[in-house]
Amino acid sequence: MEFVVASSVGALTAAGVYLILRLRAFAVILGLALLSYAVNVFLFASGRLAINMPPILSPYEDLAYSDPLPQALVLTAIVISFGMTAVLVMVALGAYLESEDDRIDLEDEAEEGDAPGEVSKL
Amino acid sequence: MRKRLIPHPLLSIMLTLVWLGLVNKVTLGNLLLGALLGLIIPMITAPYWPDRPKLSRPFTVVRYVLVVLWDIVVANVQVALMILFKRNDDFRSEWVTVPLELTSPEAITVLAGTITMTPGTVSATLSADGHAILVHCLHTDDPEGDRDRIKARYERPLKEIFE
Amino acid sequence: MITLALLFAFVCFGLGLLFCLWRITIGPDNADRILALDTMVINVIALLVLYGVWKGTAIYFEASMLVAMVGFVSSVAYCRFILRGDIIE
Amino acid sequence: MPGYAEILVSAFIVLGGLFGLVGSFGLIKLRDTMQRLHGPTKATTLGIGSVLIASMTFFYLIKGHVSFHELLITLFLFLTAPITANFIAKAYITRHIREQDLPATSSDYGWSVYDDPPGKETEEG
Amino acid sequence: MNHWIIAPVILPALLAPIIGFVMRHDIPLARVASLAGTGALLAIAIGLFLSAGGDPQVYYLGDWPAPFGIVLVLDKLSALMVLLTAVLAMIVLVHAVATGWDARGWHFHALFQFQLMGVIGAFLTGDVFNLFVFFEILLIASYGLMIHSGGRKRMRAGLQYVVINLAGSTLFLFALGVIYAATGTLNMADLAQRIPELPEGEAALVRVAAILLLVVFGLKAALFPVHFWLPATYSSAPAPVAALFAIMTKVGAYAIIRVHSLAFGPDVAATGGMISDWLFPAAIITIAVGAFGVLGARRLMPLIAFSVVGSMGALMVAVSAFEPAAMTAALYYLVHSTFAAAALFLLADLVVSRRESDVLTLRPATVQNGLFAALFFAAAIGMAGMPPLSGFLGKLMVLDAMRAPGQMPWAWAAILIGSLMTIVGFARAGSTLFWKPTALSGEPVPDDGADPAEPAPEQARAGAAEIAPTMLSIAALALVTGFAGPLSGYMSDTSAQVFDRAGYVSAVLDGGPVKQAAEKDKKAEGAEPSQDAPADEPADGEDH
Amino acid sequence: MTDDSFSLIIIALLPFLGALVPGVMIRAGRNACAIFTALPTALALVMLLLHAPAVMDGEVIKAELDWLPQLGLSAAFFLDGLGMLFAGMILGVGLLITLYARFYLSGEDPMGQFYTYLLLFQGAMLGIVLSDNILLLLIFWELTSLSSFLLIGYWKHLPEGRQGARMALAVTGAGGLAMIGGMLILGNIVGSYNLTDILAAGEQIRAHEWYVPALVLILLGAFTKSAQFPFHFWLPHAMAAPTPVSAYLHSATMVKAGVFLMARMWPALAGTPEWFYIVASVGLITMVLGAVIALFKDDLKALLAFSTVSHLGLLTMLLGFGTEAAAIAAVFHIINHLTFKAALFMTAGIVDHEAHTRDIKRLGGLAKLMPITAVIGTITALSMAGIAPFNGFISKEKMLEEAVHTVWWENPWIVPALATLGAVFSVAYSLRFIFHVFGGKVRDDYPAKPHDPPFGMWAAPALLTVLVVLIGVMPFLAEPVVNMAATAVTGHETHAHLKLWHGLTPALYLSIIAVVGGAILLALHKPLDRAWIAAPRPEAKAIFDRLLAALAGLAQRISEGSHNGSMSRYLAIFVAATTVLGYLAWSGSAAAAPSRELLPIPPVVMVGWVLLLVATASVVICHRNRFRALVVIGVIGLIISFGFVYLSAPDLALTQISVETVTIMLLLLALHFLPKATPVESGAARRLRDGVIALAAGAGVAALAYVFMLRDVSTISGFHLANSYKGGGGTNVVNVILVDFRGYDTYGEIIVLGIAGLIIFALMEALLNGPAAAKLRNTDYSQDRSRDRHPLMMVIATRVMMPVAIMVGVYIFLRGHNQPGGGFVAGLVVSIALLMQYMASGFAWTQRRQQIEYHSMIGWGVVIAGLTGAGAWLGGKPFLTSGFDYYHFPPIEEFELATAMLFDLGVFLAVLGGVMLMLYSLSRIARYAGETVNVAPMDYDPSQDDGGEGPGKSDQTERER
Ligand code: NA
Ligand code: NA
Repeated sequence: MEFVVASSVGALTAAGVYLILRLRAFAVILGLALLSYAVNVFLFASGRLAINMPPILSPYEDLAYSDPLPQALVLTAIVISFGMTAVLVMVALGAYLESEDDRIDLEDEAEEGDAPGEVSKL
Repeated sequence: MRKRLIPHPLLSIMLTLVWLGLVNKVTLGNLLLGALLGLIIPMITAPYWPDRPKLSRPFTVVRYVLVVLWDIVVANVQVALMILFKRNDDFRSEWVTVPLELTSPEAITVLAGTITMTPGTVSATLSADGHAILVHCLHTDDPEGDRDRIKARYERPLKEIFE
Repeated sequence: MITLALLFAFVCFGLGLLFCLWRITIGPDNADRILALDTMVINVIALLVLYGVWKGTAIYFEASMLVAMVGFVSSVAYCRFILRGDIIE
Repeated sequence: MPGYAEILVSAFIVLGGLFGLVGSFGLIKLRDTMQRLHGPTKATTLGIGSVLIASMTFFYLIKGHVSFHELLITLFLFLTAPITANFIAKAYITRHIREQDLPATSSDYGWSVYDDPPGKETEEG
Repeated sequence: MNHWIIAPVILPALLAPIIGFVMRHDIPLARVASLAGTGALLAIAIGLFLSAGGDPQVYYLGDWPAPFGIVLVLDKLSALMVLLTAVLAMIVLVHAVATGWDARGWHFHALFQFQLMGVIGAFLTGDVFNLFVFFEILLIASYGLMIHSGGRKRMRAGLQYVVINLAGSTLFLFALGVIYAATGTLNMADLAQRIPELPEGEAALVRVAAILLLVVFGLKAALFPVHFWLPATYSSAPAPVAALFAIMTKVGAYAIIRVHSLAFGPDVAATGGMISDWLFPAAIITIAVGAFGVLGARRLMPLIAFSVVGSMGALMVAVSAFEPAAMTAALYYLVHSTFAAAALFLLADLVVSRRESDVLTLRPATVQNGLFAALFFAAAIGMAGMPPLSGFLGKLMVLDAMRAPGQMPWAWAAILIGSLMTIVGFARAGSTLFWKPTALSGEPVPDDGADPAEPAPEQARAGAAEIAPTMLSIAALALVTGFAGPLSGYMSDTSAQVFDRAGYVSAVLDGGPVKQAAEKDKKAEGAEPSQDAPADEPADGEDH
Repeated sequence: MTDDSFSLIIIALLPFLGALVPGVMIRAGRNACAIFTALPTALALVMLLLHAPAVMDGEVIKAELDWLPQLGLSAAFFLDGLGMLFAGMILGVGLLITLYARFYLSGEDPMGQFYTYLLLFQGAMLGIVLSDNILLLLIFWELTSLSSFLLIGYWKHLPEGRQGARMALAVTGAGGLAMIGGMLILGNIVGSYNLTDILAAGEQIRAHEWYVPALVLILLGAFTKSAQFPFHFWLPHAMAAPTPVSAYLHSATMVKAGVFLMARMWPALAGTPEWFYIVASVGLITMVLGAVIALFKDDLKALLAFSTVSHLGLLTMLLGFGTEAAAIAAVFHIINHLTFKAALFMTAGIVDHEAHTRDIKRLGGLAKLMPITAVIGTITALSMAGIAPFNGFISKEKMLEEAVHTVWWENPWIVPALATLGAVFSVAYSLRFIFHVFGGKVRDDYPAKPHDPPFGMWAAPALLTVLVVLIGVMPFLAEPVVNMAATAVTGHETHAHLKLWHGLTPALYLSIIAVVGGAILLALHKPLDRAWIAAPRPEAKAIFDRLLAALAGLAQRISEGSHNGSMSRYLAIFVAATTVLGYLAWSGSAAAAPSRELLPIPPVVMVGWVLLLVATASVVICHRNRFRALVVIGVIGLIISFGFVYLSAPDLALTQISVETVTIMLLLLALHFLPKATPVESGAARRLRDGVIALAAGAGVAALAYVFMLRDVSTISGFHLANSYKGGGGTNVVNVILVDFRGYDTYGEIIVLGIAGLIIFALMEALLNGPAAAKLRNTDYSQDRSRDRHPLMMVIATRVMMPVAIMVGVYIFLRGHNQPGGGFVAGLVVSIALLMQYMASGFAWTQRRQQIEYHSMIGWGVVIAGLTGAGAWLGGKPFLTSGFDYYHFPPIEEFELATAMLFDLGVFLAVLGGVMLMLYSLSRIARYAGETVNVAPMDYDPSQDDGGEGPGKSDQTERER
């Protein structure tokens, strides 16, 4: 089981990293979504794996429970990354609507009125 | 006034039952809370459901439900057998137009749902004016027969119930 | 006996998931993919319910309930995207 | 634990598994999308229905308490499955089937995926 | 418990939604509320600063004992950072209001207050995961401020800013996962206590966590090689926002100072000198990046942005020593560079908005050219580290502190040569911007036919309220210079406290609410849930 | 503090205090301005002179104020002989320059600014010579660079001024920074930055291994400031400054700062072979080179500038000799050079001012037109040439005397020979100054008709000329001053014997050679000049320009090349660096063996694993087809949620699946406007590189996770399990952690959502009011392949489904504290319920039926959560302290109320409001893009029609704005 979880995290991370290295905003968004899955599972796994021991206390019996803290952390992380993704999507949309394409790279800084020769004027 | 407070009595009852189902424990407190929610939620959502559909003939409703359930079981077995044992080349799929006498949107919806859930048919789309349903039959030798069966077995009782 | 039956059902729905995966991967149409995803959702609900039976707990019920709900909503959204582009026009 | 209960539950579970499997199998076996649409909407519905019945039976007969949860899920699936199928069918039709390849509607208006509803001609713009 | 500790977080957190959701159609009202709130924040910050003289004060949120709940820790360092933030916020806010930046888009004031909440919360927290949460708050608020008022360039730069920081946040979570996996705790004091006691076999995980956190914080602090985002972001952001961002890089620096000296310091066996060994060269190269950027800049805003990068390098060089004298220098330089950057960005706003371009070519002089030139001169010598302003003192302190034989040549060469390149770059920019062009010499003159010596008539003169924030920033530099003695005295107390791990740990872990479960806690830890987890056998847990 | 030290501090501060005056006084007129500029200078000079007797007696006056004790930097001043000499020169000449500038500057020049800069410079200079702390000295040192930058660039309209100023700043600034390094090393060696301590520790310094680096660094500072070869080139270009500035900075004061520093550090640094070979050689070269170049300069000020370079070389060389006699000669020549060179600059300024040219080739015959100026110029130039009986002669004799006794690298000839050569050229250019400017016939083609200036303008040079003559004729008058300073330089008492006539010494012969040779050179000036012009020679300025241009160009290339806006590169570096660093950190220590047993892998998990891996791979493979990628992402979310259920995290499963759905909705909504496909833009090599980085990162993360999952750890969560019910009132420990133990995190998290809502709204407004609006208007985004927008079936189903879904939301909310669920999931469930409604009947229709202020909802959520937390203050408890209790009203069974639920309500509202505001914003954009809005819930309601004729209920559509 541990291997399954670890390799899944690895695969999601690799795919996410590959996608965030693409040139279009949408691919980057997909990549970040995958990375977000990966890190959520990773963080969750830091509490170690347990099967059928959800941390819902039973008043009747003395059961063992999985570690609740990483679960709470992951919940917080999921919510935050949801907000972030929403903003990212909107910013990407905005950037696309304000220009011709949804490239993620900035074009050359040089614009009209720039005199490259000025540098050597010193 | 009553319509404002309880816009959809059936919905309210259903929601109360849903609540009891959710909490999975029938107690007085849960019943009260469920009923309260069953009143409040339809009030909140009433603007999205402006008119109240007419529903009559509870016996017909029960009979209809039983028929449909039976048909679902039969349909499932038939389709399962077809999937498992029929060669792909032997499938004769057909489009069938089912003209509708129903006009109530609720009735049309239930009919379309029923068609989808029952023997070898899927309702694909309505006509733009809502007077016909396009049905896809997985395998049929007699499209007209299928259409008539639908109209007789499902549309007629629905017409009784809703209109 | 129940355990054996459960094992059998697990294998069935597991295989079902793999079939869905196959359809999602090769398509060919996006409608096929949405259909496969929807079927996958149903299989997962079944698995969740069976898991609850196996462990004898109802604690996973909300998950299946929610999966059913969001499965529907997302299938409709995917279809609406194909049909109209804007899903909440 | 009563023996008949166990048998009953097991039977429903096995049945559910079988129907579920067949439904998904249809997904890869059948040739065109419209045909494939039949598998999940039916076979799988019965599959999951059996599973839910098994679960209810299990909790009632073996655990000793009534569970309505499964009914809720059933309700949900029965309400949603036709709608989903309807949408998927439309998504397929609009992309792959020409209007003339479908039977006529029997009224003045065409199928809603191709035709505007009555009075809607003025909408464009 | 001193409830005022949480006040600087809660005040903006309550004010922001009110401004954002109630006053969103009423700019004057929002301005008044925002200014009043920031004023109150400043007062609170001063109060906290004055009360932070002794041992660290701890605020136990939810009345839960540490390390189980979240704590806020007010010590000299966090009090200093909070005060710095509040002062900067006031200056920037006045500028934004006076220049009308706040009205050029929606929700400036709400986002501004949320930004303050995030920054201050990050300074005050004593919990690494909570640090993450507040990083996210300050980041998401900064996304909004960064793209405030929109525009193509800003939007695209904003997109990059969001993306790189989301990648950074992801890495932060990975690091936190490793930390929790290795130590089982999130409280900084508890980490400081547990990490040195971990068995040797766990060192590798701790080391990875330490280095991942270094990258995360380094990203915020614009350290090479994760600084690349900064120039485009800062030079595309609205100027007052860029000025406010002067504190954002410091959050990264603060986090390294706080977390790494508490948990991964050189005296911790697991990490040893590893952090220094990586931080130092990274900081050196950062200085070089800043210097080359300043010297090679063709636009004013990137030039200033690169000077910020360079200043972060100098700051981090001092931090990398993890030693009190150097930390004193680092803290002094931190305060200085915050105001220097703010002054430059605010001034740049006044100038660029009148020149209508930040391209460094000769253009017609603007109105109030002399005043702007003088202010630029002052701010630039501050940033470049020329005497007599605090930048020079700060750099001297850093140089003086960096005496380790392996580091001295590098640190000295980088800082001194970097300063020279910065000076030359600023001199070039300043003389191009402010000295009147003429056709005499073959230098390019704008060919729009206007008399280059005459300012365009329609340019609005900057009023007192518009100039005051810039002047206040420079005045702050002067104060930091003049009171260098007392200030660095405070810094040296602060850095002593930073390295007093035992003091921090005992303040956090030994105080606090009576642990209702003090002994139960022991028991619970003994019956560790994940240790004796039985394999998945059907448990007949029941719904209740 | 004694009166003396107080007065010393006042002296040091007066120019700075005075610098504030001119700006104000200029409104009172130019004379008043000049007078009030002169006042602080004069006052300081008087106060200084009051100390003269004591200093001459060998007393050292000290003053110290604490500044930055941690660093060893204090405002420490001391006044010894050397300081006295220089301070006197600075203030004295400062007064004269103030006077001269009053008449020199034209009415258009901003005089207030000029005097301010001048006083700033004066203060900085004074600070250098009075500092008793080398860090303080460094501060003043750099201040002189800065203030001279302003003075040289004073005439802002002159590009020469701009370039000259920048060059001066670059060169002297660079030297200054080097000097900082040197000084810090000195401080390290001695253990104090106090100058007195350092001067007393000469032995220790010279013996230290860091002596040579310190020496070189400090000399770099001195050489650049004093324009020594090869840094001499900036000085002539600084001549673009107004002449008073040249006279002050570039003859009398600033350029002497380097010489001063060498003299100052003499006891600490001099006397070693390194000192001799570096300092003396550089000085010698500079002296000769400067003199040679001066001869061929036609610009009067350039001639004088190179002459100054040469004389500074002379001084440097003398100090480099390291002997006491040489030091005395140097001190004496400092005084002499000051007198004649300042006067000469002013003379040049007068000529320029009157004749409107400084070009020697256009001058000549001025003796008749401006006799007073001619007398002043001639006398001082003769002194510069080293011709008796003027003071320059005596100091030059002394220089030659020292040169004769100096052996350089075992060669006794080379120094005297070169020194004489320098003297020859010195005579030549001095004579040229006299004969080609004042001599010869009166011309009729001067740009302006020259005549003697008003008294105010020639008074200052005249006074200096008097000194030139006086010291030349009666050199013993200068003896006390020279001794005073030389004693301070050498560190022990000196006895200078200054005489005009020393008898027939070798130096005299060399002097005669110089005069004769100089006269011959002048006679041959024309052919020599032609040869000079024809000869190829390195142009220092051009080299410097090219060097700096290359450096700036390089900087630009490096900087812009590495910050080229390529996000993917930045991210690649980020990921690669993180991976490598992580690996190095990991491999730095050995990991212990696993301590946990592995859990089994049942078949369903295997299936899930395959599903996840295949789906992940497909996202990568098919990411260019954006819609398909989104469908596949749905699979991943489903599997992960399932995994969370399996691994005992039901709350996570609920959250994951609902968040994922909403996220996909959002992406679909955005994709509507975005391109539907991603083009292939990176080549195979790029993709390979990215693939390698990605795989490395993935492998690293996987390995890390695998390793820690195999070990046990003792965590703090035992406390949470133990106290969740008793202290937090809930059995769902995860929820209790969220709303209670770590409620502060949750508070932060809903604020993140609230901010997200704000940003999205603000962004939408910005877009609809920016250039994007036009694009939205003009682009057809519709891909409506289907004509039914709001199908009847969907609408009807939703009427039942939505209330049920809301019910589920309420249920999940209410039970969250004890069972899986809670405010966040509930918020999302209700959002999804509303989404259903929106998809069924459209956003606008739904929105119009029921106006919900999503803005306010977020605000309320955040405020409710915050106030719930703050409510604890009422009980004197910390923020977010929760309270809960159980209530029982028969016949209803017992139930629990907890403040945590109120907090959770805040969470619920913020989530719901946030999601809805996002949808609202996107929907507004869509409507702006031309989307029409329906007024009926469904496309067509067949129950409403009358046989298909006439408009149905849904036919009216309207368009937003
Ligand atoms: Na929860
Ligand atoms: Na509590």
